[in-house]
Amino acid sequence: MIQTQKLARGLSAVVLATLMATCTGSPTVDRTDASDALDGDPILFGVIAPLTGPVADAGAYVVSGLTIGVGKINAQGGVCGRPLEPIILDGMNDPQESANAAENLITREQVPIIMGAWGSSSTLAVMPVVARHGIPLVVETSSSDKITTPGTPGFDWVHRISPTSAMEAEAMKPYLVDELGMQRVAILSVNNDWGRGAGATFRQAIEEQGGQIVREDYIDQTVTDVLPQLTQINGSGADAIVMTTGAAQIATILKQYTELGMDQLILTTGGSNYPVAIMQLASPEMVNGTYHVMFYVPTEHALAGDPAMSEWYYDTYAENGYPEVGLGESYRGFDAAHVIAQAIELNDCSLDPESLNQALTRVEFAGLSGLVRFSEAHGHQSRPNVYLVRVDNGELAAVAADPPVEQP
Amino acid sequence: MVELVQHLLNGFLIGGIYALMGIGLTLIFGVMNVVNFAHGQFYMLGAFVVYTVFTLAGVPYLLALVVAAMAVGLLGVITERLLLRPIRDQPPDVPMLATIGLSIFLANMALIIWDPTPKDTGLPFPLVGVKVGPLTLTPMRLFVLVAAFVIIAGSHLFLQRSRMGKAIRATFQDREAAALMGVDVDVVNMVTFGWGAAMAALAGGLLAPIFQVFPTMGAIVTAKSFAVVIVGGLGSFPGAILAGLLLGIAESLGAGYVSSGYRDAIAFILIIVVLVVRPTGLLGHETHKLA
Amino acid sequence: MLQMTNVEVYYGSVRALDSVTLHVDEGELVTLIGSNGAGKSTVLKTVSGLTSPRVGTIEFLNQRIDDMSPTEIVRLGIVHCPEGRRVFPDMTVGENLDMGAYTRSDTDDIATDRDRLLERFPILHGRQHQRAGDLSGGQQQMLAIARAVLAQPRLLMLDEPSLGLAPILVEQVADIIRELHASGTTILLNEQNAEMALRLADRTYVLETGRVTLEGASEDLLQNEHVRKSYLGD
Amino acid sequence: MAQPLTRTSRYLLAGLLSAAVLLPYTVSDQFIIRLAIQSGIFILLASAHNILMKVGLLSLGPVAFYGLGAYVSAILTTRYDVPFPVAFFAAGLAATAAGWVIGRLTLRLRTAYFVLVTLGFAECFRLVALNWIDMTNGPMGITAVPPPARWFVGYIPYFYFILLLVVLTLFGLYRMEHSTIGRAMQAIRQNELLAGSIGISGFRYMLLAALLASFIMGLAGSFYAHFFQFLSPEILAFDLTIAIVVMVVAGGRATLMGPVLGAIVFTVLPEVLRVVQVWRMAIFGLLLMLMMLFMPDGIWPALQRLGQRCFERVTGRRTAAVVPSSFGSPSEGFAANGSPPPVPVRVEHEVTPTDRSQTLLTVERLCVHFGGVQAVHMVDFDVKAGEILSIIGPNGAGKTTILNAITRVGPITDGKISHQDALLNGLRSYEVARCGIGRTFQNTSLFPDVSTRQNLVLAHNGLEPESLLLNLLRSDASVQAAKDAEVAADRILERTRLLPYGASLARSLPYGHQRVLELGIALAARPSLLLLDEPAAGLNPPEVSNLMAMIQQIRHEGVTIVLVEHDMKLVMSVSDRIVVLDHGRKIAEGRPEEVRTNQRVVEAYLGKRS
Repeated sequence: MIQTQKLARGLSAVVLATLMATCTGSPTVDRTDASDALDGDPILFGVIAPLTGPVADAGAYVVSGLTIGVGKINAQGGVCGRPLEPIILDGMNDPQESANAAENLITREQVPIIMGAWGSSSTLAVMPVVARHGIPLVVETSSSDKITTPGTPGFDWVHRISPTSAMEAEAMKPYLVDELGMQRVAILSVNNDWGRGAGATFRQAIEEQGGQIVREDYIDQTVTDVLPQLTQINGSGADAIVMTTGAAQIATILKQYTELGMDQLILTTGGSNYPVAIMQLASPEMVNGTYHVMFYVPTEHALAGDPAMSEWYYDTYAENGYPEVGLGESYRGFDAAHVIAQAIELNDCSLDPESLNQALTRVEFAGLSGLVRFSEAHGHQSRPNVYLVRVDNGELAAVAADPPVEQP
Repeated sequence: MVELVQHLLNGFLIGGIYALMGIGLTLIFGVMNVVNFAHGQFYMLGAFVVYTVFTLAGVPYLLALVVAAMAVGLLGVITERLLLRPIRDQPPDVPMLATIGLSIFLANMALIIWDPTPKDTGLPFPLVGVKVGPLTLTPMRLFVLVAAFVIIAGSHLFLQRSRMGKAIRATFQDREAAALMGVDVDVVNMVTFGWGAAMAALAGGLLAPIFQVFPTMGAIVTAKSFAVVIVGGLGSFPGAILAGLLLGIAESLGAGYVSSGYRDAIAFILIIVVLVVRPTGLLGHETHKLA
Repeated sequence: MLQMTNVEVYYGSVRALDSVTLHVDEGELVTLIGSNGAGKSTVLKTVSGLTSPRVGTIEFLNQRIDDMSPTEIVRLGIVHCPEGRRVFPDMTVGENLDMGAYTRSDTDDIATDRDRLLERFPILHGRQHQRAGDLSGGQQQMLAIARAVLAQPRLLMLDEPSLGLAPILVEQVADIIRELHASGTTILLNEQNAEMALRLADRTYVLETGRVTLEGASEDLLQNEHVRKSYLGD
Repeated sequence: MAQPLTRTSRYLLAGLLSAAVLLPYTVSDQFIIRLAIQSGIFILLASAHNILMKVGLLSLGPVAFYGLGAYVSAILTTRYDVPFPVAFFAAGLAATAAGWVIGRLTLRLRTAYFVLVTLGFAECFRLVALNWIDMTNGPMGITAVPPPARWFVGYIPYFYFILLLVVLTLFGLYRMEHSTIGRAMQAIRQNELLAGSIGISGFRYMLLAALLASFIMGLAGSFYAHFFQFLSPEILAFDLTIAIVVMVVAGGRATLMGPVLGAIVFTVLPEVLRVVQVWRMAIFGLLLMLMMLFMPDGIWPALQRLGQRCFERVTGRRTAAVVPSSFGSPSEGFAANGSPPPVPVRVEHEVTPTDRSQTLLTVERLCVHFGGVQAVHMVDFDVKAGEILSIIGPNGAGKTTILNAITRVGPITDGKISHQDALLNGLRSYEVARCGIGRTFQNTSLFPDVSTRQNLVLAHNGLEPESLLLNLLRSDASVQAAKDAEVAADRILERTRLLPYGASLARSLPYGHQRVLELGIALAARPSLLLLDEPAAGLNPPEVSNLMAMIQQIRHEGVTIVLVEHDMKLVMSVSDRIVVLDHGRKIAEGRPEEVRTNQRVVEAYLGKRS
């Protein structure tokens, strides 16, 4: 009893002390070591990614690509002779958490620019915060068209590398019905902004080409049992299934697809699903003959915005011991780091957010996912490459690309 | 029609696992009066242990299941001893919040230990469907269902026949009187919590080859288990089995015919409807009954 | 057999027993009388280990038991039949008896003891598979006593066995206790019905506000002025 | 309880308030202001959730009302261009309406059933927000939710807005706590059954609590939407529910300041824990477990204890102890040495002593069945005004079941129970109590965690009219009601001779005193008919004769009494008439001397030796 009271007192003291610490001192956050070769104060930039929670894996992949990117930049002399250094905060892919992380990065860490925040809801919640403080935001993953719709709070400060679902569907439009023969299509996607957005745009693209959507299912990210949906799809006479969700859930769906002995054509969208990851999570046979929409194909270096860099990236990624399944998502962080570095240099090494925001519109970077450039005309939106990849015997082959490969 | 039968079959298969989860939870609630929010995390840990032992270390699957049950059961015993026993006499929200803390802790420790990447355990039994007429059945799912019911039946026998089982039921009904009969109530609590945790771990281990293994897989399972326990009636074994199957089938039909988006609502709508109509659950008792 | 010496028990900061010294010899029927809140139940709870004394010692068969757990104490042969019947309502009568024999491992003897016991408690006969919670109050009290007896107690402690029972049942309970005593069981009886207790017991302790204020042979106390006034209502 | 604030706490409060008001001018760090605003939102949520805790309910559905408020406000302003003030109140009202519907459906449930059904509702709300795309825009969320007004630029206007809301809410809750309503809520939390028997409707106060809580949560939701300017279904996530519950429980449930402190600590703590990166949530979970282990009643009570100890150490004074100095002797309060003085119990009640021939209560063909068991079968009897009627019979004969049926605590399967001309069958237990029917319970039933005096205050308070507005405004009527309750409590303390124990916690009273206090509680509710369930159980002869005197005294004051009792000495000496039950049926009825010699009664109940 007395022991308990002592401990209770101790614990409350700890809590109070930590409280005081936040109110007076600045929190230390993890800073990846800047290259020792460089002198001068590091140039900080903020990163908001989901490090915990249901999509912590995706956050980890983006951060691994970012780390490789920052390492490469610093090894090549840094930015304006100073090392680049990300301050990474966990947004948990939760709007409120992400917004708090943004506020923290801006007001406490004084970063001039932020990359984030993975999911569209989180990004949309961060946007009013960056707008309030006038800090540019580089978006590497989110796909909601609202992010780059004029009138959304923070629109003026957003620069997005990843394509919207509409851009993706538009790029794939010529192939879906005519080339792949998708006549009666079922959509089975994750019930979030990403899955819903892709579902709507692909439905439109398929219907415009004369195809028909026979069923549309949106499942929670945590759902593991899709037998009911697949049973219905099987009974609906569908000849193809379009899926937009993470690699793990796609693998689960493929397993149950195999269980039911189904034979519909499979197309995954969203650009994050590296087929090798799906193979690892299901089995290579199950992935055979499936199609995937990708923005960067890690094994097809020739198709990348910069083939040599793609090759280097692929090797470095493996050398660093990052899980192979993350390759499909990690390139986003790599490209974003370079975009930020280039913007600072284009801004004559000034870290003034206002002019940095202007400088971003002048960025032209041949990245892993194609040529990244944001112009006012494009609505703060870059236009990455989109590939249609088919898997045969464990090998990835791009059967279509948009735009056709161009050299920078 | 064929689809309907297939839905019923699918629902039955998943319902068996729901029942298994529900029974573990109902046991813990019945004996200890603790609403265990970490139940889904025990399920998650069971899956991770199977992944580590079966997939990484190459131990046979059945043995891996036993290891999972024992390891997580032990964790349950430790949890009872260190976390729940000291706050046994507090109002019920205190142990409830403590298990919520535990669930957050376990999920995030798994994230650190096994990293957030989803894992595939590989298959101990074929997953390729066997056509039975127009229906499809897979050996793996059949094994899961049979195993679930063997575990449930075993637990029931254990509670009804064994000395420890009777002690558990006696403690459930009157803690102090049981102590005066020579029942070591502390041991009963540890066994109960460990047993419940082990059942959750077995469910996780059984489903691991069919699904993926990842740190946040437990959250939804906790919610489903609550639905099973409440709908069946707190503390009721047959109720949990009935409610598990009911939920499995209702979800399959709902997801098939109504809406995928609202599928997870079915569990909660079931809770609401059952409790508004019958406030003690389907087979619940005015006084909680463990039989 | 049982020796309590200078025992003090506290609930929080409240003293429930104040330097209580008492003893029970083999084969005796000893009773505690006193008002509610005088500490009678606390004495039994302290002996059976449900509460522990802050000061003083308790010995049973020359062995210290004041720091033992209830389980260990039951195994030594002290069986406490608690106040308020306390059968396991959702178990059958048979299972309740099984719980009585929880600490015993002599399976065959348990069965014969059980049969013999059912003869002695005809009220339970033929109800083996009935839910204990469905029994009437009197039947439950008999079951509670039978359950305790099946544990083969060396010392049986009965806490308020007549509490809340109809007069006719109080008589039956008294008969049972008398029989148990006659068959050689050592009993420590805690009884609020002082008249019945004094009639049954060899020796009696009077507890008031956590202290033993009087002790002696029951027939002597029956004549005591204070006892007659305070506890017999004369 | 209702003591005014001490001077120290007044200064402390004024200091805290001015510190809060000046915060934006003393702290330049925008991040802290933002956290302060979020703490404000959470203070509203936690304090609202705490209202339910005050009536003893643990809900896992607070986000449903918060989320509903946010969505209503966001949809009204973005889609229908409704001005913010209108949307703000609409959000509160919509949440209140939802609270009313859900409350009516769920408030009859208790314990884990209630906890999980509220969780179910919250999840259903989330799934609707997620899937009703046409209205809520689903997972894509609602963007560009406008600020409350054009001049809401930066954080400072939001800060003062939320500060105003918080101050108003806390002030209202403080007023409520010290009002008739607050006392009734306390009674319900401590002992809902007993509260019902003295005229306090558990259901109605729980519903009131639910309505208040959902209104505040709805407003908080609206504020959130316009502050964040983006709204998605994540606002309804279970994690947020956990956060709110943690704030209340870890802060200190059912205290005023606990949730405030909890909200601040648990808004700031996750931000502090960013230091540890991926370990953040694991450590959060660990801290939560430790907190439950070592501060199960919360941070605020722990701090209070700490503060009190420091105060004592500094001043060398001891604050008044609430526990009695000794365990209490049975003769204190009662007469020592077995010569009880006449017990001057006096009850004031509105009913004038009536003519003995008038029938007060009629029980006709009463049947109560539990499953297949006929606990009471076709029992008829009546109670005449001013008499003492005893009901006796073996255990399980159905005596308590009849009392429960009359007071509507238990079920009636068939038959009619009427009081004067009113039928009691359709009433609820608090309504029966308000007809002037009081009772005691077989197992000691009090409000265990408040003082003896407060027990009586709560009981007297039960019959007062409840008007939230009057209470919040502290009208003359409500102030008078509080005074009356205090006076009445003191009078009963004096008359039951419990005055020396007035400040003791009820649970620490000796058993005999607890039984007297029970009687006092029943009397404080001013009954005209009093049902006593085995009042003498466990009392010794002097105490019983004391009780006998009390019962007779109460009857002299004009209260009719129905007595269920095993102590034949008591029954035979005080009763005017006796009803004998066996196996749920009436086997005899008559004057004591008739019953005593009735052959069936002797066989079934009394035994030959009596």
